[in-house]
Amino acid sequence: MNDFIFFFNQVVVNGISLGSVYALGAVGVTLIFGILRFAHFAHGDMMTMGAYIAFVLASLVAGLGLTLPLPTGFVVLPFAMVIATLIALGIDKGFYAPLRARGARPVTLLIASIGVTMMIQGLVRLFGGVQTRSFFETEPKGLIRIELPFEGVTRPISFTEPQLLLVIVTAIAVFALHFFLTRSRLGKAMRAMADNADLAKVSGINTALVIRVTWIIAGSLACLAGTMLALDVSLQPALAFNIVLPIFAAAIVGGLGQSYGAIAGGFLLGFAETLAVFNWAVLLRPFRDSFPDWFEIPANLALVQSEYKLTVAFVILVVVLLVRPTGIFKGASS
Amino acid sequence: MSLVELRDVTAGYGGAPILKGVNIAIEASDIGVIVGPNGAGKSTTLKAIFGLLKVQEGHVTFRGRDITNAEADRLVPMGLSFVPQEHNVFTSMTVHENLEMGGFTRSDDITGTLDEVYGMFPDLAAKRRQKAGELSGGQRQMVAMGRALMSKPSLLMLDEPSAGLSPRYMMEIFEQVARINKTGVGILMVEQNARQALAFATKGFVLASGQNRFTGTGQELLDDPDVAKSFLGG
Amino acid sequence: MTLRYVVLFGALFALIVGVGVLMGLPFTLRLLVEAFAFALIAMGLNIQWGFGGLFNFGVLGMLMVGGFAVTFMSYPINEAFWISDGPIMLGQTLIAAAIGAVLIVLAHKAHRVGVTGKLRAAGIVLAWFVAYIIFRSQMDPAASYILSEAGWVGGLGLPVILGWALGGALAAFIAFFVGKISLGLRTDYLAIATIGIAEIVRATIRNTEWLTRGTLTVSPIPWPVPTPQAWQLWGATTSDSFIYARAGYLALVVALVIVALFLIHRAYLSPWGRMMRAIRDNHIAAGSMGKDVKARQLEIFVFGSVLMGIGGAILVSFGSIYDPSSYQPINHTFIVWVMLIVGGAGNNFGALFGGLFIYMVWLLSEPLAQALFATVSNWSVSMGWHAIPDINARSVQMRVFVLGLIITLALRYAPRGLLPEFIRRDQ
Amino acid sequence: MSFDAVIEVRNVSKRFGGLSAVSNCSLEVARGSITGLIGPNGAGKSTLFNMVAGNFPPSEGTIVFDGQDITGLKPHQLFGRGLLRTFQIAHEFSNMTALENLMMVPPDQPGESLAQIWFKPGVVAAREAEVRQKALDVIDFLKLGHVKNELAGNLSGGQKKLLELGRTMMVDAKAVLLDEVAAGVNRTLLNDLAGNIERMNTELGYTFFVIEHDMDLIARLCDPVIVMAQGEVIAKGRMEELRNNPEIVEAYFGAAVEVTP
Repeated sequence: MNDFIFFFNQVVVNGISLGSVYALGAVGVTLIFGILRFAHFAHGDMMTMGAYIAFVLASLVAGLGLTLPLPTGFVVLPFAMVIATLIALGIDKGFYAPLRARGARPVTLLIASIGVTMMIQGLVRLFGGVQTRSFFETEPKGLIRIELPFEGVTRPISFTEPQLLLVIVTAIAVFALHFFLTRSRLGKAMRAMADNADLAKVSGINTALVIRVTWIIAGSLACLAGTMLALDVSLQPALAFNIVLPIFAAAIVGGLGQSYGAIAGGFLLGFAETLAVFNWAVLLRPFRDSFPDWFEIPANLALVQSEYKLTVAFVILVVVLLVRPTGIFKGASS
Repeated sequence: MSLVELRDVTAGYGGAPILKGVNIAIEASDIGVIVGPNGAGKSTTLKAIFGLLKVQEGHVTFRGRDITNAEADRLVPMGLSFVPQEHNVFTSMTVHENLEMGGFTRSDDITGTLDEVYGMFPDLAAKRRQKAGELSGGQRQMVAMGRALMSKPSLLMLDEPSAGLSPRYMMEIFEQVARINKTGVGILMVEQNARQALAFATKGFVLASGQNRFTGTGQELLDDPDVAKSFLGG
Repeated sequence: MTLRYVVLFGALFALIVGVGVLMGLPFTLRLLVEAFAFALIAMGLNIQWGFGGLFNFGVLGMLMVGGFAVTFMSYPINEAFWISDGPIMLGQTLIAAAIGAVLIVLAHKAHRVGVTGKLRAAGIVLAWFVAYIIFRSQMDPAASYILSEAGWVGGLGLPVILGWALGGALAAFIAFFVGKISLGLRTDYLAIATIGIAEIVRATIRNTEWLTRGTLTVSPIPWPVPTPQAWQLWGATTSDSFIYARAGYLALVVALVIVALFLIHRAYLSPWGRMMRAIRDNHIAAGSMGKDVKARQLEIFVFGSVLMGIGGAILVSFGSIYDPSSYQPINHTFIVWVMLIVGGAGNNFGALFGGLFIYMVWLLSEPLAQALFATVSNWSVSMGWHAIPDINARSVQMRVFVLGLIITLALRYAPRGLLPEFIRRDQ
Repeated sequence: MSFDAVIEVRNVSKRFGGLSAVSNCSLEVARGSITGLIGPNGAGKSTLFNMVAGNFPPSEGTIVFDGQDITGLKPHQLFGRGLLRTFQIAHEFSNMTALENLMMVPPDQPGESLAQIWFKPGVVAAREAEVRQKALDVIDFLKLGHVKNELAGNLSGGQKKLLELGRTMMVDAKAVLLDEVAAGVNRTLLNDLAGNIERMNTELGYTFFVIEHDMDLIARLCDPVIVMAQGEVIAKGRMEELRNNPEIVEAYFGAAVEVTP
């Protein structure tokens, strides 16, 4: 039983946390692709930037000496999301909108987003320094342990407070997005434009407004995802750049342009990664008495070594692209 | 004052112009039909009115107001509506949502208009929760027309509404168009099936190579042996 | 138009002379060697993107492969490995891999014996899984044995030039499979797929310690020309020895770049280039005009990758150290894109110019930014405020920002680059 | 004439998803003929054309070209057998000059192999001179001499169409599929185009299979004419005969609809 709790803590908790971050990022990527028809490569760094904004705000609040029931980094999130959104709108106006106005091909916008990636990376390191930081330098990181009332169970189910918050806000964000897209006028206009931009225009939908809304949602979700990731692990300049590829993989696996596909893709990849590096020998040990004597359980039965954790996402991506290029849910084509 | 008027419009996608000085005028009571061989600039004319490509010379007016190169999100509230030939429904959205998108620019209650449209196309009322992409070609065309009517237009422009439809649906669409016209909506449409279209047009425009070739009432054009010889296949 | 070439390359020459005067000859020679290596890499990307319209975000992978090839080829032989059981175990691993490969091929051919559809797909998945298990069962013990007995495999002790050639060949080999898998994809998917494959290559090279020493790094890697130490043995002073050695290296690299440029440009001006541009412009029409679009795109992808592999090998030999951890997308993929976009995609001289110019900007901006930051910091202190912390670490990030700004500005104001692709008119 | 058919379409069907675009079509194109294919929009003409041209395979049935089964072959393979096509919307290579557009066509040019370029420049140059001369001849034939150095993307619609036709003249084609050559071409240029097609047919022996909406052009060039409607072949004959057949006229041109405005 203890071994199964170990499995739960290792795989389920980590899979959900990682999947949530991937899902939040992939939704932003997929929305931008749906509306603007280009792969916004700078999305990962918008996440990092959001986390740094939250960090600065949290430091300011901590400087006031307030004690809060929740992690300070979490409390300041709404303000950080507003700032990140404004920056996202500025980036679009400064770098992407002029190219769109010229009728540039999507690939030109993709290259431009590389430029934006580099600018954000440069600025984050310039102002934030290159060292790893923690949101929990001045306050403890809450750990939640649930002891199970069974006999012989000594190991508790455990996860951290940021992980719990991450799952909660992801659920809220996903539901909010769902209601926005299916119920609100603007949300429907967004879906309409993602479906058929020309017809949306013909219907009198203000496409410039829809583009702005897209950046507002994508920017705030990026800030949310980045901050939650930084709360869960730690804050460093390469925070999200390292996971931008799994995020793209999640968006593509889910079908580019499909919001629900992106969420599914995010969780799929999150679990695939944690399952792939999990040492399955742990689950065999309780049964060691029932195996014949000559059978020795190997010390490590992980499918891939943990160094290759990130490559799991790419292998899945490549296989999906080969077998079903439109993604598991049918994706939009450009 | 005409409902919509094109004066010497020259337009194209950059590079060589496709329309070279086209003149068209439609009253609110008219069913105007543009016919002509492929590449004559028929669809381009509609797109030029709707600001979907650049008018290089000439003017487009709507009820006397200059709307040359105005954006669609300004034109729809003014009372213009356009049904493109292809890709004219939101395939991933339900029939109902498609219609809602047609009424996007309106700030008043759209339920009345929704009921009218469903009354006009009873087929759609039964399929209102179905995705538009799952419908047949004829039903899609109805969704497209219904969407265009949701903005309560005073000018409805249709680009080859009968393209790819079986004769039954074609007749139905034409009858609906005539009925819509009777409610005081001016019609301007492009048609490949020139004979049927001209038969019920009050104004016909034959374009060729981006220029007006013949203009007259539908019947005049049908009776004109020159028109018949060149464009109606004898 | 000719004037533009003269002015730009003239300005570049003036810049080099200026750097030489200010920064000294050894630094300038080092800069030029690396700049020419990057120019070669940019020319490779130009073949792929400029001629063929193929988006490759995996430049880094090709550079790493090239670097590995020259390390393996030219590093001295590790006796401890060859006298151990390592070679035998690796041989067994190879056999295991071959068995796995046969299984996979058989599973793919199952439709010949009537197994089709989902059953065949399941068979293929199973075959891959079994092949992977078989391979790992031999690979893992071999890897840990070699690590404990010999440290790592070591090199072959062969001439460096052969290592460069192997770098090109190995990059071509990998590009062939990458291309087979991904060239049918749309541009944006291709971008993600190539970067994904490059990351797999990076993770593999970093973690196969028995073969590459991973994060422990390999050095010193020999040079193809006499090293400073060799010149010192022959009696040159320390400072002179660096100049002689680097000048020798530079001469070799420049000669290589000139030969490559000549061959590539000749190909570009010939029917081959015409065909490739046609495929880039409109692959549907090119297909209906009898051109084998898929095969040709694969050809161009492999051709470009060869130059990247060689370029990566040159950089590693010159630095004399192979450090798999030092490879970063910004320094090894994105910068090459900046070079090509700024220089002019589709123009070989544009790629050459962009490669040289952007690398110089990249390298020179480091001391410039440091000087700038030091000044600001001193001023801050003199005003009674704090000094800027970690000036060196922060200031180098300035150049990443500048590079990003350059590429976005270029896309906006000179989308065809400083030396745009030219139109070939018949006389 | 069926004993010498260049193209034979046998019981071909094509479905996209649930929609049947072409159902059980059979037709033949005789050697040396200019065969027309007409029908209302959505009749399945383009789908049929694309299957013959190898753009996608039929769901059922076979396509035979010059006595050999070509079902499912790719366009570049069909090109090698002498079956060429033009496109309704001209597919020019827009960033290349008109002359280059023609010169890229001939197959197996030695200059398309890197090894030959680098090691046998003489062979490459000799062949290139021949190809250039051939392209210049075609340019003259089409009276495009004044735009030979213009980028193809900057040509007018009609000139692009001529260029497409010219590309088919760069090789010895057994049959050429013309997809709406008249679309977007003005009358004067259309006359040139039709004249060129006639000359290619009579002087050079080309077989043409033509989709067209322009009835004048069909009447002038094509014999026989095949009529498709709703995915099926409904008639075949000379244009005059078809025009006098009330059933055909109704299916294609449509009967006047009795709608009172």
